[in-house]
Amino acid sequence: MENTELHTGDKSLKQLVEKSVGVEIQTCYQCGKCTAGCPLNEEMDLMPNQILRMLQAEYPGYENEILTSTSIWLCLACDTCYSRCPQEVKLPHIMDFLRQESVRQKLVNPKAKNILRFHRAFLDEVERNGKLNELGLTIDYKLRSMDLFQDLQNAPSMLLKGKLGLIPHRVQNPDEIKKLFKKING
Amino acid sequence: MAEPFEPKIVAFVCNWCTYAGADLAGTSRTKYETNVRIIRFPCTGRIDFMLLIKAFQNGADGIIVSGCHPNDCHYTSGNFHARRRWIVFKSMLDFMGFPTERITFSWVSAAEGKKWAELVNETTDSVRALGPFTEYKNLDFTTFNQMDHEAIAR
Amino acid sequence: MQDKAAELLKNGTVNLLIGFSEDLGKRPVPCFIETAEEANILVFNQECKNNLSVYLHKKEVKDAVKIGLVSNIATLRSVMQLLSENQLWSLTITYLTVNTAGALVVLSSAEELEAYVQANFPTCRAEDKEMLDKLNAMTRAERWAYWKDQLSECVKCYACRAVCPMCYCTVCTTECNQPQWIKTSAETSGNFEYHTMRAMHLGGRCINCGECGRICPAGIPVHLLTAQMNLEIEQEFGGKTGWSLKSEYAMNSFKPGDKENFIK
Amino acid sequence: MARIGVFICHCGENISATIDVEKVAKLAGKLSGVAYSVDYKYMCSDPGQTLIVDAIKEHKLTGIVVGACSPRMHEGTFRKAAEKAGINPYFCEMANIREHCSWVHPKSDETTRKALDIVRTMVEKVKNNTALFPIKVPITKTALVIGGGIAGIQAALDIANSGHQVIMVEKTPSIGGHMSQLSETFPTLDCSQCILTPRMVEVAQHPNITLHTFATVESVTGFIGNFEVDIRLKAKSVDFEKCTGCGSCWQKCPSKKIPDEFNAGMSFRTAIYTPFPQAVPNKPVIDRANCTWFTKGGKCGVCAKICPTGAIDYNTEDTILSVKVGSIVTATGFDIKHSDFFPEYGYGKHPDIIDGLQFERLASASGPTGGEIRRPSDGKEPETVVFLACAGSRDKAKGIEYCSKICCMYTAKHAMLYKHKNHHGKAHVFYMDIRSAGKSYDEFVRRAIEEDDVNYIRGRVSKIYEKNGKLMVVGVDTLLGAKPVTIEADMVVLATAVVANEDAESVAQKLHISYDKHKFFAEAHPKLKPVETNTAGITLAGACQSAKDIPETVAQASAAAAKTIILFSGSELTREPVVATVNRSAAPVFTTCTGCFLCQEVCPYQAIEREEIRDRAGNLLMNAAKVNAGLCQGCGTCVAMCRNKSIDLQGFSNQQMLSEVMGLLNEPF
Amino acid sequence: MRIGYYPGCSLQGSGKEYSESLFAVAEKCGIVLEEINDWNCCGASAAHSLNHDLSVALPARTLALAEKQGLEQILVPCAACFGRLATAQQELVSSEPMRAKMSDYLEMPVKGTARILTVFEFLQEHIFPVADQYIVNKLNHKTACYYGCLLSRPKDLTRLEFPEDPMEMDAVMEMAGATPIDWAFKTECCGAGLSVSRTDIVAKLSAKIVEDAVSRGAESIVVACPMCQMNLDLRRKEINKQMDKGSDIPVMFITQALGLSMGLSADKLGLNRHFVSTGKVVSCVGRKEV
Repeated sequence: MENTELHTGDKSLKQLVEKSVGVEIQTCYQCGKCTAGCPLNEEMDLMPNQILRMLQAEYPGYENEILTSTSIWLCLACDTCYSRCPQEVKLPHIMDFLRQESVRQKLVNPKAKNILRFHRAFLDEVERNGKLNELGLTIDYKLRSMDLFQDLQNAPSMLLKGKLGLIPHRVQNPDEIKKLFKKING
Repeated sequence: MAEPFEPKIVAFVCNWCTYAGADLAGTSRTKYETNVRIIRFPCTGRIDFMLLIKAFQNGADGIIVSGCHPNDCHYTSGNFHARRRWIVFKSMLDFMGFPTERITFSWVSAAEGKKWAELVNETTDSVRALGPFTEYKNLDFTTFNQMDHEAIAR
Repeated sequence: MQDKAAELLKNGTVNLLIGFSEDLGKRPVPCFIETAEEANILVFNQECKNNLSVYLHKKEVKDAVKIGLVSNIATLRSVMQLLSENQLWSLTITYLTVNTAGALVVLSSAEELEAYVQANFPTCRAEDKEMLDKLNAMTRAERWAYWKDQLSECVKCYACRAVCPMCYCTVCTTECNQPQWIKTSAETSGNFEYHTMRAMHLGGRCINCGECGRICPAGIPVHLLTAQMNLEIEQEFGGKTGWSLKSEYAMNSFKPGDKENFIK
Repeated sequence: MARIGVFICHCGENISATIDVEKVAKLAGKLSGVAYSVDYKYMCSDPGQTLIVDAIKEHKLTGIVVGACSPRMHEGTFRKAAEKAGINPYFCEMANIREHCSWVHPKSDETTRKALDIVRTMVEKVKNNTALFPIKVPITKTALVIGGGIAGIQAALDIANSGHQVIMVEKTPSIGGHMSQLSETFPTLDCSQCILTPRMVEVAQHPNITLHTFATVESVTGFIGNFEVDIRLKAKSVDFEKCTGCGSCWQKCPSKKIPDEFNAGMSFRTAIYTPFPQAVPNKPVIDRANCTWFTKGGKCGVCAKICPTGAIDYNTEDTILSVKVGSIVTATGFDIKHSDFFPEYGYGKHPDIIDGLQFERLASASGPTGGEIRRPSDGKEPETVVFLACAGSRDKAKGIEYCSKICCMYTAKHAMLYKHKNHHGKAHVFYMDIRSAGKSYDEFVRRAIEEDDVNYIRGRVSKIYEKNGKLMVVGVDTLLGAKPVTIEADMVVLATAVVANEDAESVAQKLHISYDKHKFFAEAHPKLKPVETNTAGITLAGACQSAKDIPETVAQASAAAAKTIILFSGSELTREPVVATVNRSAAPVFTTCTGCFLCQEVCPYQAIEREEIRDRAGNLLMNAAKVNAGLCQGCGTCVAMCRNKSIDLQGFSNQQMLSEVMGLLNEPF
Repeated sequence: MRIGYYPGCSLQGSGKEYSESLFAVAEKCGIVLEEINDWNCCGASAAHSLNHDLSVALPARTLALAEKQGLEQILVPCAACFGRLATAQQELVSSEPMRAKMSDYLEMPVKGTARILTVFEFLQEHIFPVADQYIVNKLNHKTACYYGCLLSRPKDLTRLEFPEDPMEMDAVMEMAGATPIDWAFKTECCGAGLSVSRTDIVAKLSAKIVEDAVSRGAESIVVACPMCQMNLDLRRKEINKQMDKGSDIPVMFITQALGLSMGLSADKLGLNRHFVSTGKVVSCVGRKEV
């Protein structure tokens, strides 16, 4: 998997997935077991097996529909689908790729923006300190999501219980991590 | 050369797959080059490497060896044994400096008349490009230094 | 070793002992001993390179049935290979050798033999390796020229065959005249034919003792052909010659997954 | 000195259109050893053949080459002609100048030259041909049938009814196999035992059938027509001569808690037992692994005390019975996966998640519930039953990619049976595809859906778990836009995958027949030899080859029987003489074979044997390879393997092949 | 044999008591854990969601450091961290190009050959053999062992014998004198990944889990993942809203439970850091059999 070097070019989304994730989309025979077992199937707008089917079919418009879906963001990578898939399709990896592709093509579903914000906040926090500090993360995320009150009621008690350190943990040389991020994000 | 060189190519094939494949090419009237002559064996397993040497010694410019695809052997495993034999034989010849590209190995099934025709054409073209197989004849007639120059020149 | 040999001959464990003695030129040469008294002429040193196992095919030796064999590791290896090819069944052999520590080792059963050989298994001889690398580094045309040059010297004296413990066929392909497989005359093409045939028949069986090359009056390094074969076969299919008592001959077995990138 | 005749055929226009046949015939006539050469419009026609016959006689020809079509076409025809003319048919060779020349090349000198080359090549070959004679192999006209299921039963009866002797070996105490466990059979819903038991009895009473139950095949040697088989007769501990099958022993046997194989583990049996009431033979054996007498060393002995005829004998031992048979029908059947094979369905820890065979027993009148569908856990009538097709089948992750074929049909049957017995119950079937391609099969499935109102849901089930006494079946309906559905069931029936018996591999190795990666036995050709195996004389019947339903199994069994009867129809077996031979000569040489036996490994048919050559005094002089003409199929791999050319292949000898090469490449003019 | 230790961020924050109890138990059994010097965050779900290379690079750095430190096995208690490290390792080991690429990114060599221990494997191999001599209390109560996703799946990483019905924690709890119940949601996902961004979903998923455990008579839930613990504990208010009647069933780390049975103080084990009181479990120490 080396999706960072990926250039869409004239490749279809299906081909991109197969190249970067190294799975054969065609092996899925649509038994739906992934959907049946998915803990989030009630929340999803596109079911896992539907996404695979759409990739297989390659009808015009489907690529957009997939990349703008909330499902790809809701996937928790809990591996339930993959561990039960009779055809051993690595769905979680496909979802990872679709997320990244959806960001790259700026097609992220508004409903999923918060999830993306959280991930971004998370990575920025890591980029800053090399380690994650939940307090920093929470505050950062709140600011991004502008949803200031959700969760804040927990913060004080967490502090009390010593679950939120006020002094952030750091790696010895944070620049080293920053450099790493730079290299990878190019 | 005045007229273009027409190589002599001998094909060692098994009776059940490739020979039948060549028959199919015939019944479906698929046209191909006239340079190949077929010798029929019951199985690729029967093909003695000595016969290949003999063929070259007696003036063949190229050789095709072909039989059933893996797992299709009429005798279950003859082609597997043959495959091993060719792996070793090929590297043997290569080590002795023999131009192994003059031997083409292939699997052609009884259903692959078309593949047979293509195989014959491709092989004929490539051997034609290689030119007449003089090295072997030269073994007995030219002097070494001459030979060396030729060899290194090529 | 002399004492041990004498003992074996005396107590009848061995009727005939094949070993080395020094000739006037002080080179060790093969010798055949039938009585304990003669045992004192035995020598064994680094110079004892001959692969004496070749004599095990001789009628006189076979008649003696109980054989003592003074062996270097190569000799032991070839015996292993021969046993795996169902040869020597009529003989009971006692092997005398000297281990790396310089101590005398006596092996009186095939199992002991196998254990010892596997414990002291030799690697490809350095000088051979060197030559092979040199040859493999050449262009193919150069190799062709090299072998042509070499083989044109061959006079088909068949010394290489005579000295080879693996060449035990009662009638060799070269003698088959119905049909005549190998040109009898010593033309280079015929020589090429003969040596290709020999290498193919020995590949995966030869134990690289190098006797054939050493013996060649024309100084042709024929042993390199089989040495190369063995390397290729070992890489491609695994298994070592003269390693085990049960046949692991690469050329009469196969794996469905053997490479076929060269097959159209 | 060879006198070869060459006969060039025009094949109407087929050959003469692109090849100058007259020229070929003319030049061929000049070849050394050719005494006569001619071309003719249709060599295969009667006048054509007469022409050949006359020529052979008139010109005293020693061999002929017919330049015409492919030998795969007319070799037989012309060899007959040669024979008719009084020469050995194997002195006739075909030069294929049609398929390999006239049809694939344009009219040109080149094409004509190639035709001549082909003819010359064959002339050189035929010069080196030798007279060959078909190999006659005697036949022991007794068949061995391994397995006493419906496949074995059908094959045995067919062979026996043709008047030949049959020996049947069955490893369990009774014949009947899986079919005897079934309740009703699709697509007619007739009772399985009602149609099977008469056949079982017929086998037992048939004068031509010797039945060995509680027996296994120990070893098989020999070859077609001449197999020697050792059969292990397991110690029954009961003397069938004395036993009347009165049953008092198994009524009184104290160890009563042994899971009953026949009822798929849903009831118990005793240590001395017959598998089921209609068992054939209906006499008990002692299951020593579970009998107190054997486990507790001589304690108990109740059955011996109770037996009115004194038939019980604890001291009997396994015995080996050696028999000679001419052919073997392999009908060893199949097994199924059980519910413990499914992690996502609870590793079999829920008693109410059962497999298909268990459902059969529940539905069967002779079953543990007397035919009432009650769930194993509490004996309640299930109100909702979920059936899972493709349980384990078509599941690469579980190592079973193939379709088990029978599940679609028996699942429909199960759903139906359930609905018929529990009218108010609800039946759901999770399926991926419905495969009902068989005579009135699809109608049957439709009936389940339309008349019996079975709810078919297209999708797989991801998980089953138990919650307050219900089984929560978590699945999906892919026909409703992939709607997740969870069904609260009282019982779940898994249509588990059909798999090979666990001893399949060892059986195959004893018989020297090949098997696929799933341990199902391999047929000789997937289309044209679906019943034969690679070992001549051994045939396959039933599910040991691949998953099959009853009609298919019976059909194949009869086919296997037919193959056997054909083999037995003659007193001897005639085979093409294209076989390998190891040279032999007078003492002291005996043979050039050095007895390295490296050839043994390459032979796919175990046709190469060791011969010990001894002198008059009986001293072993040498070991040499010897080809068993009965087993050899003539591939010639051993020939190419042999370093000193001690093995040769008749019809494709070294001399012949080399002559072809030489002849082909050395043009006389 | 040295045992390396990778705490991961949560075990320094919300999951503090996990590391506290782990160390307490290890210490009790005389086992030393060597923390990897200057380890960094594994990237969690964020990294693999947004940037594959990053999701390998972050764990790779830690693995490289561990190699530098000469650690041949590393204990990674946090399920999420384990998942990421193990996945990254798989890619490193299976692909030479990937190794090269990462070494280049990190400017230090990385092989990824160290053995990464799940907390289960650690308990199995290092605590089990010696445990019984330290166990003094019986935690007489019914407990539901909750494994979650990342410690059960995928099985080629977690190496569980029964990935759909694991028994590793159950065995530990039995050793601690408790009675593990057989329940259906052992390996269901609690939704941790969305804990902050979609608390609503997380509450729903977690509710199912708590409900099933309670309905089967469990008096405690035992976990081995800080995410699961935080969700089921910290989010209990939201969770209770999703259930017909709420529950105050405590959610402990396996190491806390084990610690209790070894007679370690609630304080030492961080049992006071929970939102849902763990008093019940503490009190059932020495209670008569259930």
